[in-house]
Amino acid sequence: MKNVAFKRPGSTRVLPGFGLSMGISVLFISLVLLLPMTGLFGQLFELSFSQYWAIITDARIVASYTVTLGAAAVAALINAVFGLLLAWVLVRYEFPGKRLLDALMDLPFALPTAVAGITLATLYAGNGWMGRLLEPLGFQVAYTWVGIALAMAFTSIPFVVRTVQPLLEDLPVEIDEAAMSLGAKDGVAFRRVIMPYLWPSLVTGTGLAFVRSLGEFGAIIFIAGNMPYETEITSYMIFVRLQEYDYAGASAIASVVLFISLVLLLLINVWQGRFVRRLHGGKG
Amino acid sequence: MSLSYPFRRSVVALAISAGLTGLAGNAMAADRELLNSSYDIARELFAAINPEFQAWWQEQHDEEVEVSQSHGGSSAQARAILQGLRADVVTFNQVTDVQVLADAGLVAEDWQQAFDNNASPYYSTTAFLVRKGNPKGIENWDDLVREDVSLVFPNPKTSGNARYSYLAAWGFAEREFDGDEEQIEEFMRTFLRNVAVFDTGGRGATTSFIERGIGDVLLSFESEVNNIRQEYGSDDYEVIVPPMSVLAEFPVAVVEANAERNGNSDLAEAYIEYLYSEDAQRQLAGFNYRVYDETVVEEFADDFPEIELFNVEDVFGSWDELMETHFANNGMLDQLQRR
Amino acid sequence: MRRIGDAPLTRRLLIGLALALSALFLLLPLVAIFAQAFSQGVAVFWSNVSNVFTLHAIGLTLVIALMTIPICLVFGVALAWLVTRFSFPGRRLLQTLIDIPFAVSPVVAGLIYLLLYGRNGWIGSWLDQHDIQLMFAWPGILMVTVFVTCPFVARELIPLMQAQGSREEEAAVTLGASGWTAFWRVTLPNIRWALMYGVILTNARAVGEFGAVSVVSGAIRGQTNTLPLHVDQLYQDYNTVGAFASAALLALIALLTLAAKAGLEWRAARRETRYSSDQLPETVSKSVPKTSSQTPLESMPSGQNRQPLGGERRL
Amino acid sequence: MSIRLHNIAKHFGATQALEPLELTINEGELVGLLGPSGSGKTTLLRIIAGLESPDRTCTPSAIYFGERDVTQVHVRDRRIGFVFQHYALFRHMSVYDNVAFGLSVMPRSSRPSSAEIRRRVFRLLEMVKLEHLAKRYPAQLSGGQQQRVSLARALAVEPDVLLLDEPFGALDAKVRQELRRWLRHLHDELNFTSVFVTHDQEEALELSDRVVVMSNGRIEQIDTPDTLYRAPKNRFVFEFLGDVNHLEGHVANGVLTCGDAHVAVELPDGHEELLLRPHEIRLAEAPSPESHLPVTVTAISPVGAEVRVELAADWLEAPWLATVRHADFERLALSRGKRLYAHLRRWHRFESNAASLRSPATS
Repeated sequence: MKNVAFKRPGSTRVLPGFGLSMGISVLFISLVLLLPMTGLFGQLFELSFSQYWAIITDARIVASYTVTLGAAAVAALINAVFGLLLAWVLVRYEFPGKRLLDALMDLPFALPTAVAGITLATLYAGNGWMGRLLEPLGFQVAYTWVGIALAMAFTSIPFVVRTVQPLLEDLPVEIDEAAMSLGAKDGVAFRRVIMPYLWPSLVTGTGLAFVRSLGEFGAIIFIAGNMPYETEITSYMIFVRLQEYDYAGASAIASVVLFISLVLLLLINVWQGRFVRRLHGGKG
Repeated sequence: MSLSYPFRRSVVALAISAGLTGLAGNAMAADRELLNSSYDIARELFAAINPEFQAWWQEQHDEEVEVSQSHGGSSAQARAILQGLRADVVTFNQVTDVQVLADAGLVAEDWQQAFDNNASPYYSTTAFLVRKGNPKGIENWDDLVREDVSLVFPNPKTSGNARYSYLAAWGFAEREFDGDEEQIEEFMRTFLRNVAVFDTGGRGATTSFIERGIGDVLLSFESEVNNIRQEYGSDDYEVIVPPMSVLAEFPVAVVEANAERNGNSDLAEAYIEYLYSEDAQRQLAGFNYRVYDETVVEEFADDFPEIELFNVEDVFGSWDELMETHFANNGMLDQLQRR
Repeated sequence: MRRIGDAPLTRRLLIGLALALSALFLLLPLVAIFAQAFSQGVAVFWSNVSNVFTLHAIGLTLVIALMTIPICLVFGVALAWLVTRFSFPGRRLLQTLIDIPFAVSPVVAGLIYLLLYGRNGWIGSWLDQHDIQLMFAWPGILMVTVFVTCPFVARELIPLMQAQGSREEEAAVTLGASGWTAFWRVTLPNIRWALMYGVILTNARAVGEFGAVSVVSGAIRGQTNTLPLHVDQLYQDYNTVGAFASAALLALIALLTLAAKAGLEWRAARRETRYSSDQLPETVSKSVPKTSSQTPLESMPSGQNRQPLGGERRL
Repeated sequence: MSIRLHNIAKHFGATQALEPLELTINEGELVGLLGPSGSGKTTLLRIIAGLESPDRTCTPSAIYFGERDVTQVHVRDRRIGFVFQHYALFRHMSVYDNVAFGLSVMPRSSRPSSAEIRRRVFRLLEMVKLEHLAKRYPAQLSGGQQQRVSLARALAVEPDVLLLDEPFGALDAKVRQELRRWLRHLHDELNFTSVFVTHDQEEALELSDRVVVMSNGRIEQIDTPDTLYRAPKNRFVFEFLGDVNHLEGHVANGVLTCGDAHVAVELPDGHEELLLRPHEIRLAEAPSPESHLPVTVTAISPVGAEVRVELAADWLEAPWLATVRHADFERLALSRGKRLYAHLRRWHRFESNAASLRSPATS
């Protein structure tokens, strides 16, 4: 990989290491990320388009998209609110146990998803600590899509907190002071002054959380109940296809999830680029 | 945990060195090593049988061997072998999963003839686990389609034992309605609608039934419902074996391609033969599997009620056929569950 | 002190809400794991943990994590350097590509490796002919673990290095430093903490990965069984206490990791308050009162009796 | 609206940022708070704004805007306009929205109609000469333009008092100069009470009606720029307000001796330190009986109407800075390395906070 190939007229690189870092990055991305993907596409090419289309538009699979997307959307929404609250509290206030709370935020990252799944199912089943409280109120969590959304929210909460937190930390005090000195009440100031600063990170974090939720499997199957058309998630349908030795079918469904996820990630990256450019006057 | 620091450190060191030896090969040292790939609830079973086999082999051949175990869903295990897991023998709970290996040429085509009883050293059937005192009065398959009964068994698509539950119910209906397809399908539709939770595997279903308190009946292998009852308290649950049910074979085979490569052909053969020995059969019966060895059958006669067992192939034709009609994508199962 | 949302009522309400929700949502599951693990007493817990197969699983898990980290580190740093220090066509695409592991369900991740390197895959069949086994052996576990964890270091570094800009490295290069020297002496000290955090996240994920590893490991006890797989097996085996004992171990590793991270952040925060005063612009100063002096020396009256810096107190 | 501060003090932890102080600022006045870093000037400004609260001591403190006691009033209700050093513009809002912000967040009952808001915003933008940039975002403006937006935004809510924290600190010299004049003009036109913080004595002296000189959390002196410059109350004020040359030596029989230099002074015997402004040094080619201060020119820089000359001598600890008129510069034919004699027009000395201004014994 010669750096000459990428040189634009009139730009010279002051810093060294372009070739080396480009080499490592491209090699790694090719070998670790892209090459294995060929396995997936290799399977896809075994299908004709009509077969492919039939698999991915099967009524039960479509129902699983609905369940997955719906629950992921609810989870992302919960996380947007809850994550924002946590990030705010962690950045803005001092209180006993703050450090502990901060550390707790990474727990869902660190906990194996299967363990999280079993534990959540234990807690929210009708005879679990939480289920015992909620079910008499007519609120069933385990084995409904609420449980799915809950498990998704659990595994993806760090994405929101950890993306919003640094931005909130870097928000200059003067912005608050300026808003207050102009007579704005807390609510108005938060909505009209602070939120606009946080939007990019909140959307990014929520988007990442959503994408993560789409692919989640281990944490969900235990609490989902897996009723056909009602609580079957797409990852589970992939799993079922695998059990049937139907690699092509599994790959076809996986390709749909992958496509949605990648498009979302790309949108997030592009949108973030735009936003940053506006705030920094075209230099971003 | 009130461990002193040096002790803790030694545990970590021990664990890491164990991991490093793991990278190099086996955790134990033995002359030869046999890998048995098995279904996921057979861990304790083979943990009990393997040492006895190792001792027996040592006695016979003066060679120290080690049997390693790999457990997982039967299909997942077969898939792993297809993709290169170098198991020497398979001890599965699904005939189809061994057949897949045979189709790929890893297992001899006539594997069912290689050992006695369709290459199935032990068998079981589908039975019911109900709550104490059998409050819903469950006795037979037609009790399961009552409106007030809710069932727990895993998804037949992902779990072998649930496939047997489905087939057993179908077999019952076939007899009951004398082959009237409409009535059979209606029966099956109700049967499936009564399921409260479809877990991915037997373990999940058990958890739902026992720990979450969901459903009135748990359907599983007779061996497993008995194990569960022993595990979770004989007083709280009862095992009901219906008068008619399906014969569930536990097929075994030598994965010849791998065994040859590993130089384990003799060992693999002997291992499977050993499962037919009286000692092994006694162990198996102890784990609530039905066996063929007559001495052992007599010893355990009280534990296994005599019922009518029908053979899957007799009712449904070949396994390939029935997988295609019932469990394939858009097969009968999917149609029955369609809304 | 006086910022938006600092009214005592709002403050207490929000803190209370955050604590209550976190306790229910995050802390309770953790407590439940330990409660299950110790439900039959410490002795049972201990006998489960000190079981030879459990020890092996712990060891394998830690060794895999230790091997994953340097790989992810080199890649993460190289990629971050590439996309933050140079501009070239396809930069944004590269940045999106590294997010692939986030977008791929772990089971699918394992599957695609299996399809490629397994006996029937086009690389795998060649490997099989040459008797090289990657899948169902530790290299396979390592490969999928690297796949799943590789975005973390890069994702931590990129925003930071973007914010810092390349001026300091440029300065070093104009002073005659070689590329390596500039990197070791200038870049690395600046990104040290983010790097550590990336490593910690990588470690946490590497230790806990289940879905992808379960597909390629074969779960051979005493050989390729990692701790999360071990948890699953014990659970399948009706050994609930054993499963949760191992799960508690994993949670413990997670907690230790998090504690390490909190410790690092604390040190970093201390460093920052100590050195920030004349480096950071006023706008970055935090809500804690601290000394900061923004007055550039040259704008002071020339004959003035210069005061020592760092005096003026501001919020 | 006048501002009256009574018994205001402030601690941050163990550090005392402000000693208890009293201060009254008259209606319509433009007052500069001047002092070095750490003198407490910004803290004082922020206390006036309500961004900081004064210490609660046993003797109650109070802040009055006119007759209104605002001690307990939150910043958002104090009706102040605050201009931040780094402008603190809302980056996601256009210039128009920034200026309109204060009006648009008023409670519905007192909020002007949107047409009225529009009219007022454009009037302000006209005033700061930015009406053509109303649709731009802050990141697209220069520093000086941003500061003008910031000022317009603060004025939009028609505050009782305008407070500015180092308003020109981050701008380059030329823009700073321009904005200063423009602010003075604006202040005179609109006639509100303004307080601004600066560490630049030139800025304070040029802009303010009165200057409050602060150091170490204390007010050193409050006076008009003119008085302040001519009659500093203490050595700190004197030194802070301009360039200072030091002459240290021993006085015996009315003659101060320092190495081989000596000058006649009317002072009692003992150790003395004299302070001199650059323009209080006169250069000549010969010594006089009263003054024998040989110096060498080490640097020359013509600045505006004067020439700044740096002088060194082995009897001086630090070089002196003198200013000479261009006429003298030519007459003396100054060049680097030229040896000359310094004469003192005037000198100052301070004994423990008391000021004294004297001329040399004979002049």
